[in-house]
Order: sequence, then structure tokens, then C-alpha cells
Amino acid sequence: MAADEGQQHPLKVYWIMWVALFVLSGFSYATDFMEDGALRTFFILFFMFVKAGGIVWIFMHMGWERLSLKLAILGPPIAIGVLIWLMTYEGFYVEESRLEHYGESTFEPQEVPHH
Amino acid sequence: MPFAVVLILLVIGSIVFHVLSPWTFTELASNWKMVDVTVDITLYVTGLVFVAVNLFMAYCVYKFRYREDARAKYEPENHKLESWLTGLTTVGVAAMLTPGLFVWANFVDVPEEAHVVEAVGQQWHWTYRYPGEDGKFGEVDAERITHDNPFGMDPDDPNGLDDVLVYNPEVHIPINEPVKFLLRSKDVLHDFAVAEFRVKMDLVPGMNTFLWLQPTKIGRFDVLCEELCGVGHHTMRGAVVVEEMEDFEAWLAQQPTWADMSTKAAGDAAAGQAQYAVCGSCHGQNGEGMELLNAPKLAGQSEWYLRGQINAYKNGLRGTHEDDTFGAQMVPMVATLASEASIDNVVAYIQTMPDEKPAATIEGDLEEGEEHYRTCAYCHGDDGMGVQALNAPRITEMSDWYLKRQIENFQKGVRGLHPQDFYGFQMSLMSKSLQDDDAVNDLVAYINSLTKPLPTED
Amino acid sequence: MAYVAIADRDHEEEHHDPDTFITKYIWSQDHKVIAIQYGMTAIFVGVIALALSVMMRLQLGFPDSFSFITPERYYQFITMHGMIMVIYLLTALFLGGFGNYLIPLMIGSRDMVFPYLNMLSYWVYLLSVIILIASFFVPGGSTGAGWTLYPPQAIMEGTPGVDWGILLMLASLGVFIVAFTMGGLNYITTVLQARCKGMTLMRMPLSIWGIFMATVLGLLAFPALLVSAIMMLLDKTILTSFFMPAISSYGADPGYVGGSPILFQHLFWFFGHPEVYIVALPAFGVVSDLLSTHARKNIFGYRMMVWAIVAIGGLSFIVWAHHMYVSGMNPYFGFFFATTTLIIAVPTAIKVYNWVLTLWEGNIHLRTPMLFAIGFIFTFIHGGLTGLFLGNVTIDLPLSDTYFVVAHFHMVMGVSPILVVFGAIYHWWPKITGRMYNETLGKWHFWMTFLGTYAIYLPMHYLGFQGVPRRYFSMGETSFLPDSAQDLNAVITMSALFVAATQILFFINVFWSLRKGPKADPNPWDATSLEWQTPDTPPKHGNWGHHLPECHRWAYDYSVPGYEDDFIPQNVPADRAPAGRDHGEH
Amino acid sequence: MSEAVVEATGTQGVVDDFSRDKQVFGMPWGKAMMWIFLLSDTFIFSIFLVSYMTVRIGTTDPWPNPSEVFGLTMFGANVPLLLIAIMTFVLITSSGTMALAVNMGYRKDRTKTFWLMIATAILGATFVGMQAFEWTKLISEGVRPWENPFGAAQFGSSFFMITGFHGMHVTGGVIYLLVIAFRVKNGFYEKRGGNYEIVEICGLYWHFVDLVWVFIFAFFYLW
Ligand code: HEA
Ligand code: HEA
Ligand code: CUA
Ligand SMILES: [Cu+2]
Repeated sequence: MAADEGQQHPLKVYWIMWVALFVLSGFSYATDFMEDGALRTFFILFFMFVKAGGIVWIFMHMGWERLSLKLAILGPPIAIGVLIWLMTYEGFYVEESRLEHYGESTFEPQEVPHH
Repeated sequence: MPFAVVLILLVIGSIVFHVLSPWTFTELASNWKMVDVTVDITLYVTGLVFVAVNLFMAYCVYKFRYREDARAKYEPENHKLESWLTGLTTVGVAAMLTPGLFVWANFVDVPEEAHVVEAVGQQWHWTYRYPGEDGKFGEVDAERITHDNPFGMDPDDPNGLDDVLVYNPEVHIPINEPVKFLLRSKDVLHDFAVAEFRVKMDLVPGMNTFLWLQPTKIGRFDVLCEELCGVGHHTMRGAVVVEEMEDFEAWLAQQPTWADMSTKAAGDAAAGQAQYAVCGSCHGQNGEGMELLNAPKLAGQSEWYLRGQINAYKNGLRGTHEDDTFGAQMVPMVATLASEASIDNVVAYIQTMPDEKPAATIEGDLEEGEEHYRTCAYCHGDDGMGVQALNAPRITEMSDWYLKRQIENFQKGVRGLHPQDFYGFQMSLMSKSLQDDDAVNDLVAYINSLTKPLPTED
Repeated sequence: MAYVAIADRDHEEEHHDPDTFITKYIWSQDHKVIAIQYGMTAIFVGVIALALSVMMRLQLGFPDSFSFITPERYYQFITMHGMIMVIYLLTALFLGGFGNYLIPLMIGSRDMVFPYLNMLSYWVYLLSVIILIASFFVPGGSTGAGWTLYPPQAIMEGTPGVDWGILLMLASLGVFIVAFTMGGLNYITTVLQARCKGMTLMRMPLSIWGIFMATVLGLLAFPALLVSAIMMLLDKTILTSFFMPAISSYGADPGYVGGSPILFQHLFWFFGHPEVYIVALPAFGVVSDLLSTHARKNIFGYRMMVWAIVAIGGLSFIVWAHHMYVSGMNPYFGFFFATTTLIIAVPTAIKVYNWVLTLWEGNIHLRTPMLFAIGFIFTFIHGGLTGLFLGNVTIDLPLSDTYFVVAHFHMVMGVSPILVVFGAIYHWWPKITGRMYNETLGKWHFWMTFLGTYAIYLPMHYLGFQGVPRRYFSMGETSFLPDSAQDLNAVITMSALFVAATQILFFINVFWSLRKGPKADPNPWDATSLEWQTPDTPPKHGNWGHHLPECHRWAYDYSVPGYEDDFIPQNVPADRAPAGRDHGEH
Repeated sequence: MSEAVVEATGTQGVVDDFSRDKQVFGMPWGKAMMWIFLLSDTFIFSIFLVSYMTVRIGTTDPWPNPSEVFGLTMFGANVPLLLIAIMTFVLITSSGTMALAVNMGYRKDRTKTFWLMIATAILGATFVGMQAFEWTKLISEGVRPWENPFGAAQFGSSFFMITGFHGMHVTGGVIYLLVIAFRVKNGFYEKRGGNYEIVEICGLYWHFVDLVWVFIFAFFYLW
């Protein structure tokens, strides 16, 4: 793309994206009314990623950028992926160790006041 | 030319140093032979590389040194060579890694039948816990830790009652039996390490970690804390005694259980008064101490410390060094306290004595002294009233001449070097940073300037 | 507008020359001045850290003979020593110093893309240094938690500087990271977006590659440190429990509950391991250029060298827990990290081979910079190989937290990059100052530093084998250490004192050269890379006078057959000299 | 006009971009730098969230139920997450206006750009305001960074830290927006050859802040 054009695109895409974001947020908000479980988790993540993708791809114009930028920006976070992956194991390892040696928590949560 | 020579000499020198060096791994005392083997393998592979690459470099430096007429070869790349080297390196790496992973797999899964011992670390000493008859540990909780319950045991947990509690940095384990050390820390990170066993592991507060081994040698091995845990880090020592099964069981049988500890009756001051008569003759009827008789003030000293020191004399941890003439006088005296109970009674009686500030006998430069005291304050507290959790006794408003003599004893090794006097050993390490007599005087003078805080309700 | 690559927008308003002294030397936006400011500050703190190390050695070599070294101070010394050396000296010197100076010159641009930000970067760095130094003087002194700052101990009673020292340290680190980010964004953008005509990435000198990759690592790794610093600050100040479980400290309950100390270690090393490569990669790059230039030979296997740098950079993010084999983390991680860690040896090995093969069939001038470069190869091989011991999880069991580790990282970080730093200073000195240094002094400086440091660190490995723990104020009697171990310590201390003293030679050389050093000609080493082709020496503001250079070849056209000179500068067009082997074209 | 224009796409395109002289990405310096900065910032927020995840898994104390804790009572009924939902919509709206602003910028429509940016800034400010409201509500209910009556202490710690850090980003963004907006209005960039990429750069940052919120919303309020 050349200097004078820049990231200029038909307004329509923005409107669509905009509406889409509202709808999707509506959905992810709705997941709060589902009962817990794999399905809910799936939806939470699913809508999260779709929304995130939309913002990055359309609003941040990533979709129109060249592949080289896409890779340069989306590549490095893989490292974070590894960190997340391993830290889940670490978290559970710690928790198990605690349950085994220090026993269940004795904390009684209070009712959440409504106002 | 000289450079090439130096490089070659360095390579040869390193090898010679390695071969001749008396400094190498301590004699193995556990089943972890495989660790040493892995080290050797790695040593050979890397040693080979070290020699080869450096000699080649030396050769280049010599052969291709600058010459007027010479001209370097223009050779940007040589894929064949590069892939060969890459391949070889990969092989070398694999050769080192593979055995390592196998040994680790072995380390990770603990044998089912392993005896379990819990090593508890805290600033700056070790204590231990055995599961007792039922083979089950009672649940613990850091928030429950108090002076009467140093292990944070749960009083309502039946599994805990028969747990054997060893409030002492020395632990015993049977030889040729797999032993799993469960590691727990009360405060900060520590690390349970025994050089001869080859394995070590950090203690992490808020969770339990572990290591396992099978001792193969009878003997007594130093336990070192190898994770920085504050100013006392280097003084945090302990010992593992490896002995035959029956000796081990005999020893274990003598150790108190949680049930014993929690039901232990408090000392009876009235009863103690009678026994104190003996002590009184030197230490004074009110425990105020008598310099002439070299008997320090006892009144106001915390009971746990008094009890500890009386036992130290009884068990030969103190008063046995030939230069410890005054300490020697204590030995027959404490012999008169036959039973644990009698000790408790005397100590209880001492607690009832009026606590007057003794007259100062030592002058010194207070600024200097304050500077020196910074180190002491870490354990004895800013007010010098002592910190039980750190086994640091009260030093404020106690006999200053005695304080000075003990510091000197620690420095000279008259006190604190008995292999079982772990807390004394800490002082022998710490006291040495006082260089000369003046330093000691300044310090003691400063301590004289400290005053006992007014009693607070609670 | 800014679209147009810098080469095409070569009009003067680009760089309004500074006139007054202030704008020229103090609030300068010229990358060269900023580089020198960075360098001088870094070296200044470096010398402080050096002094600290000497005091540490005094205690270790001759225990309890110096009343001013108490255990408290000792632990403060090692902490500040480590932290300063790694972050405030090497990171700042390589990236802020050499990065700033070399990037624009070597890729043929007028300056960093955002000079103002660049200037800010330095002043913020200076602020972080001031905060750091201040922590020596606050009540309780600087923190003694070790440069790894592991909680709970770093913020709990029993540690020196637990009231103020630790706060200032964390604050200083935070500020440093801000400074680094400002600089780092500049370096990366400049390398990616502001090269001169004909300067492709695959034509850049390896120095730039090393610095570039190190900066990338920095921008991705420092966040981990920043975040953990923030969380530790909160734990310390308002008693949150990120890293703090329920504990009983000094017999009292400080009121924490449920946090995880191991989490901090993971975050710290997720930063920490890339960090060690942040100080290594620039050294790798620079040393390649020194070797090639002074051996009059093209660097061997340029493309492999570049890919190795990239590979090391990438891998360095998935090996962090090799610092935690015995930390009590999930033990199964050992398998993963041991494997990834040893894999790193392969790209690194490639680099080592290529350095040596660059000497092969070269025409080697053993000038001071070259001496340092070759010395680096030796010490780095040694340090790297000991790294393989530690990387192998099993061997780490006995060796972790002993002097073997100390020996490893000093060999690989405490001396190797330092040798490169010196070599680089000597190498670029003529360009930076326009004067020559004293060759003989330089050579002496090398020999003493090189041999001296080897004498310091080689014996440390053996203390480690015997099980002497690191971070020990004194050993006292043990059942397993022979008394000779103490003698060894004394020897180490001797050599440390010696080496530290010989650094005087360096500074003498510097001042001598600045006063009466002979005038240097623009390209004393007959080097090919662009910084040596500047119209004036030292280069003026804007570097290139009126026309930016054009790059026509890679940086290593030394001794190209059929050309009488044994070097062809990068800006010599192909029609005036043989093209050589150019990596620019594919 | 500059030969920086290479049309090859896909892998070949990547190769071409990286083997080109002068510059890799066909974009202004400022924009390239913003992207790189955002990458670094991504790491910051990721690590915040990873820590949050780890402590949440690790603690044995019960984790408060967000949809209750963050619930609001409207017309007698307790509507879970109502405030958060509103905040989310506010932020999305602002993203929309920002996107339009960028577009208008390229059309050199200064007044529209200006007003759209102002709108974005106002929405951003609203978001921060509502966050402040939410904080006060939680604090009034006894939630503190170091403890809370509903469960694990880490709940409050992570909540205040992460939303706080995000809030700071928003606040910073609002200021940034205002500065640029007024420069646009005053024709600051006309003197600079009428180039309005700066608006897009500003937009990149703003959208990123929105992006982060998407993750916080999912991980903190829903999960
Ligand atoms: C410049 C800094 C630097 C560099 C480059 C390295 C490089 C490496 N480091 Fe080191 N390391 C540190 C700085 C560095 N390290 C620091 C500061 C610490 C301590 C932090 C602290 O706790 O305070 C540390 C600690 C440390 C540990 C933790 C020890 C412990 O605490 O228990 C480990 C463990 O795996 C390790 C491993 C390695 C490895 C495998 C490499 C590899 O990258 C080395 C690769 C190089 C080579 C392999 C040599 C060249 C190759 C050849 C000559 C080819 C032939 C090779 C074969 C055939 C295999 N290092
Ligand atoms: C770049 C890193 C670096 C450098 C150069 C050094 C240099 C030295 N270090 Fe250290 N050191 C560390 C990084 C470094 N160190 C780290 C990270 C730790 C761990 C801290 C911790 O445990 O928390 C440590 C710990 C450490 C210990 C262990 C303390 C303990 O565990 O109890 C010891 C003990 O001998 C030691 C000694 C020395 C000595 C004698 C020198 C030098 O004196 C050797 C000779 C010096 C040089 C050859 C350098 C010359 C010049 C400069 C360094 C500055 C000036 C620069 C220019 C002019 C360009 N260092
Ligand atoms: Cu406990 Cu070090
Ligand atoms: Cu590492």
C-alpha cells in the first residue's frame, strides 16, 4: 500500500464490526446465566477470542497488514502460551500439596450483600 | 605465537589442575551413584570439546598469524562442514542428556516403602517430625504455630497425637532403607542439602516439597541450608545421623510425641525452690548473679533458654572444653537435677525471682557498640530481650561481664563447637566479626545501655 | 510522510544541529552523545560493583579479618554487586551504550528514529541509577535479598534492608525498565525501518544483529520483571498475598495467606534467563565483527550466525525453569526444561565453531581488540560447557546453589562479555574519540585481566564440587570440607584483587589517549562496515554530512580475491570492486 | 513513490519484506513503534493474568462468585454483572468511534476526526468513572487488596491490581486522545504535510486497551 492511501477502508466494515461486537458481548454476557461446566467455559473463551480477533483484525487493521507484520506481532506471544500451559500445572501442583499436608481451607465465606 | 602457547598452556593447566586437585566430590554416602556417573559422562564429553576446540584455536592463532605477504582465504560458507559439526554437537548433547533424564525419572518417583521424615526449616535452624506408629502425619498449619506448638500441629487431628517431634537440628535415619524427606518451611525459602547424599531441595513456605535417598554409610553428615534465607543463612546447619535400624528405633523411642508435648505439666515453682538452694549459693538467692563466683544473673532469663543450657551442661555440650574452667564447675551442679521435672521446677522457680538491673562493669564507645549490635539485633532483637523462635536468649540487663566472657568463649571456640551445640555454633560464626577486645567492650557497653521494655498487658 | 524510507527524505530539517553546549552535550538528542552518557554512567556503577566484589572476596578469602564486613553488609554487597553488574552495567552498556552508538552508524542512518525519546531514555536510566545508589544510604541500607530477590525472604524480617532497601530496589528496577523500553523501541524501529539504501537485514554487521535480538528479548522479558516487582511492592506495602503464603516469621504471624513463592521464581526467571542472553547476544555479535576485521577474513557462515542468534533468542524463552530444578516446583518440569536447555547448546555451538573457523586461514593481527575477542572465545567455551552440567537436571542436584554455579555464570557472564566490552571499547575508540589508545598498555590490560579472571573462576568450580554453598558469609567448621578449601579461597581472592587493580591500566589508557593520544585516521583497522566510512571522525551530528551512504555489499568483504586492497567497504559499488559473496541478494 | 512497495504476498511476501533494504514494514516509524510497544504491553498484561490464574488455582480458600460479587440490584432484582456489562458496552462504543475517527483522519476531515476523538475520550472517561464507582462499591462491601469476606484474599488483590493497571492505561489513553484531537483541530498536522497516520497510531493504542478489557472481562468477571 502506498503513503497516501494508508489504512483507509469503507465505513461499512466498521459499522458491521461494531454491531458484531455488541452482539458478541451480549452473548458472552449471556454465558453468565449458564450453569458452570465445560460448555460454558467453551463459550466464554470462544466469544472472547472472536471479539479479540475482530478488534485486532478490523479495528486495528491487522487484517489489511502484510503477513510479515502479522507474524512479527502474533508470533512472540507463543512464549506466553508456554508460560500459561506450565503455570496451570504448577498451580494445581501447589494446591494438591496444600490440601494433602495442610488440609482443606477453614474459610467460611460471607453472603454477598445485595443493594 | 605467545598467545597460541598461552592457550595451550591454559588447556593443559586446566586438565592438570583437574586431575591433581584434591578438591573434588565428597565421598558418596547414598544410593545416588548414578548422579556421579552422569557428572563423569558430561565431564568427558565437555572436556573433549574444551580441549579440541581450544587447541584448534591455538593452532589457528599460531599458523595464521599476520604476515606481510600472506592473504586470508575468502570462504564465506561451507555447508558440509557446518552440518557435520551441528550433527556431532547434537550427538554430544544427546549423550549427556539421556542418562540425566533417566536418573531424574528415578528421583521423581519415590519408592512406596520409603520411611517418611518431615524436615521443618525456619530462620535459622532445623526441626524434624516423624509420623509415629500410625505412619500418618497430623495436619499442620502455619497460622497455628506458637511457642508451645512450634510445629503448628492441629490439636483435634488424631493422626497427629503420635507424631514424634524432634526440636533439634539433628535427625536420625536408618541405613540402607529408602527415606523420603518431606520438606516444610515455617517462614522463608530454605534448602535441605547434604553434600555426601548429592541430592538437595528447597523448602517452600505454603507447600511441602520432597527428596528421597537411601543412605549407604553409617555416620554423621552436615545438613546445610543452601537457599539464601536472611542474615543467618550461613549459620543454618544441622546433621543427619545414619545408623543401624535398631539404634535408630531406640533413638526414636526416646523422642517426645505431640501427645507428650501437649500434655506436659508446667514446672512447679514451690518444688523448684528446694533444688535452687544449690544454685543459689553461687548465683545468689534471688538469681542476681555474683561476679566473684563467676555466676551470671539468672533472674529474668527466659525459661526455655535456662532449660536448654541446663541440658547442655548435662549432656556435655557445655563445660566440657578444657579451657572452660567456669563452665566445668556447672557440670556437677546440674547433675543434682536428676529428672526433666526437677529441671522444669527450678526453671519455674527462677521465673518468680525479682528482675533487677545488675550494675554495669564494662565501659566502651556506644556509637561503635551500636554499629556492632546491628548484627546481633537480627536474632536477639533490637531491645536485646531475645527471640525464642530464633533460640536467641535475652542479653539486656543481664550480667555484662558474663556476656563478654561468653562472646570470647565463642570466638576462641571454647563454647559452641561441640558437634551438637548447633545454636552455640551460630554464635561462634557470628561472634567472629568482632575483631578485638575493644569491639567486644563497645558492644557490651551498648547492650548495657539497653533497657527492658515496660511490661505490657497480655 | 514518514512512510518514505529515511534514505529518500534526506533534507536538512531532519537534523537541526544543536548549537549551545547544553543542547550539544547535556540535553543532547544525538545518539552518539547519548551513547557516551550511557556508557560512562554504566561504567561508573560497574566500578562500584567491582569494588563491592573486592570486599566480598576479602571476607571469603580471609574470613573475619575486616571489621567493616559484617554478615549484614556481606549480603547487601552480593545483592548490589549482582544486580548492578547484570542490569545497570552490562544491559545498559551493551544496549544503551553500544546499541545507541553503533546502530545508526552501522546501518547508515542519521540518528535513532525518535531522538527525543532516546534522550529521555538516558535521563530516566540515570534516575534509576540514582535511586539504586540512594538505597545504600537509607536507614537499614540496601536490600540483602540476593539479586534474585526471592520472596518471602526479600520482604520479611531477618533480611538486611527490608524496610527501605527493597522498596528502592524495586522502584529502581521499575524505572530502569521504563528507560529501557523507551530506548529499546527506538533501537528496534531504527533497525527495522530506518536502514540506508541497499542495507538489507542480511547485510547488517552481526553486532547489529546481536544488539537487535537482545533488545527484542528485553522488550519481551522485562515485562515479567516489572509485573513481579509491582506485585512484590504490593505484598510488601499493603500486605497483598501474591507471593506470600501463611507463615510464621520470628514467631509471629505477619498476616499473609495463600500466595505462592514459586510463582515469583517462575516470573523472575521468565525474565531472568532471557536477561542473561540480553548480555550475551550483543557480545556474540560484537566479537564476530572484531574477529572478522582483525583476522582480515570474512566471518564464517554469516547466515548460520544470524539464524543462531535468532534461534537462541527464541529458545531462551522456554528454558527459564532450569534455574529452578531444586526450587520445589513440579518435579516433572525437569524433563522438559533439561531438554530445551541442552538444545540451546547447539546454536551456541555453531556460533563458537564459526568464530574459530573465521580464524582458520585468516591473516590474524593480534591487536588489543583481537586479543580480547580470542580471550572471550576461550572463557565463553569454558563457561558454556559448565552450563551444560547445570542444565542437565540430574547434575544440578548436587551442584545447584554451590560455587559451581557462581563459577559458571562468572565465566560466561562475569568475564566473557566484559572482555568483549573492553575489546569493543578499544576497537571503536579511534572512531569515538578520534584518537588512538596505547597498544602496549592495552595488551598488558588484556593479559592481566584474562589470566587473572581465569585464576579467579577456575578454582571456584572445585569449591562447588566439594559442596561449598554460594551466598555464605563464612563456612566455619564442617565435617566434609578440608582446610585446604580455605586456602583455595585465599588464592581466588588474591587474583581477584590483582585483576581489580589492573583495571587501572584501562583507565590510564583512556585518559592518556584523551590527552595526548595520536590522532587516529578514519579507518585505522581497514574495516568494511559503514561506521568507519563517515566523512569526519568522530562523526558529526547527522553522521553522514549531506548524503546518506548507499550499501552495496555485506559487511565482510575481506581479502576478496582479485582486489588489491584486502577489504572492500560496504558502500563501494559493485562496479568498482568484485561483488564478493553477497547475502543481500537471494 | 518509494520502492518500498512490494506486491508479493504470503510467504514470499514475508521473505521480500524482510530481505528489503531501508525498511521491513511499509508503515510510518511511529506506527511500527506503536505495534512493537503494544507487543511488549501484551506481555505485561498476559503476565498479570497468568499470575492471577496461578494464585487462583493455587489457593485452597474458596473463590468468590464474581457474578454475585459484581452484581447490582436493579428494580429489586439482582442483576449479575450489570455494571460490567455497561462498562463493556461503553468501551466497545468508544472503540467504534475511534475506528471512525481514524477513517475520517485519512479523509483529512479534521472536524469529524476531532469530534469523534473527543467522543472516544468522553466514553473512555465514563468507563474510568464507572470503574471508580465499582471500586467504591466493592470497598464498601469490605473487599480489600489484602482480604475480603467472600473468599480467597487473592481475589481482591488481583482485581484491584489488574483493573487498576488497565484503568491507568485507559486514563493515559484519554489524555493521549485529547492531545492528538486538539492538534488535529488546530491544524498542527497540516504544517507536517497533512498526514494523519498519528490518528491511527492513537487508535491502535485505544483499541488495544479495549482488547485487554475483553480478556479481563472473560477471565475475571465470567470465569
Ligand atoms: C551471559 C550469561 C549466561 C549465559 C550465556 C549462560 C549460558 C548457559 N547457562 Fe547459565 N547462568 C547465568 C548466565 C548465563 N548462562 C547466570 C547469571 C546464572 C545464575 C543466576 C543466579 O542463580 O544467580 C546462570 C545459571 C545457570 C543455571 C542454573 C544453575 C542453578 O542455579 O542451579 C543453569 C542450569 O541449567 C544454566 C545453564 C546454562 C546453559 C545450558 C547455557 C548455554 O547457553 C551454554 C551454551 C554454550 C556452550 C554449550 C559452549 C559452546 C559450545 C561448544 C564449544 C560446542 C560443543 C558443545 C557440545 C558438544 C555440547 N545457567
Ligand atoms: C557481569 C556480571 C558480573 C561480574 C563482571 C562479576 C564480577 C565479579 N564477581 Fe560476581 N556476581 C555476579 C555477577 C558478576 N560478577 C552475580 C549476578 C552474582 C550473584 C549475586 C547473588 O548471589 O545474588 C555474583 C556473585 C559473586 C560472588 C558470590 C557471592 C556469594 O554467593 O557469596 C562472588 C564471590 O567471589 C563474586 C565475585 C566476583 C569477582 C571477584 C568479580 C570481579 O572482580 C572479577 C574481575 C572483574 C572484571 C574483570 C570486570 C572489570 C570491570 C568491571 C566489571 C566494571 C568496569 C567496566 C568497564 C570499565 C567497561 N561475585
Ligand atoms: Cu535457611 Cu538459608
Ligand atoms: Cu538460565
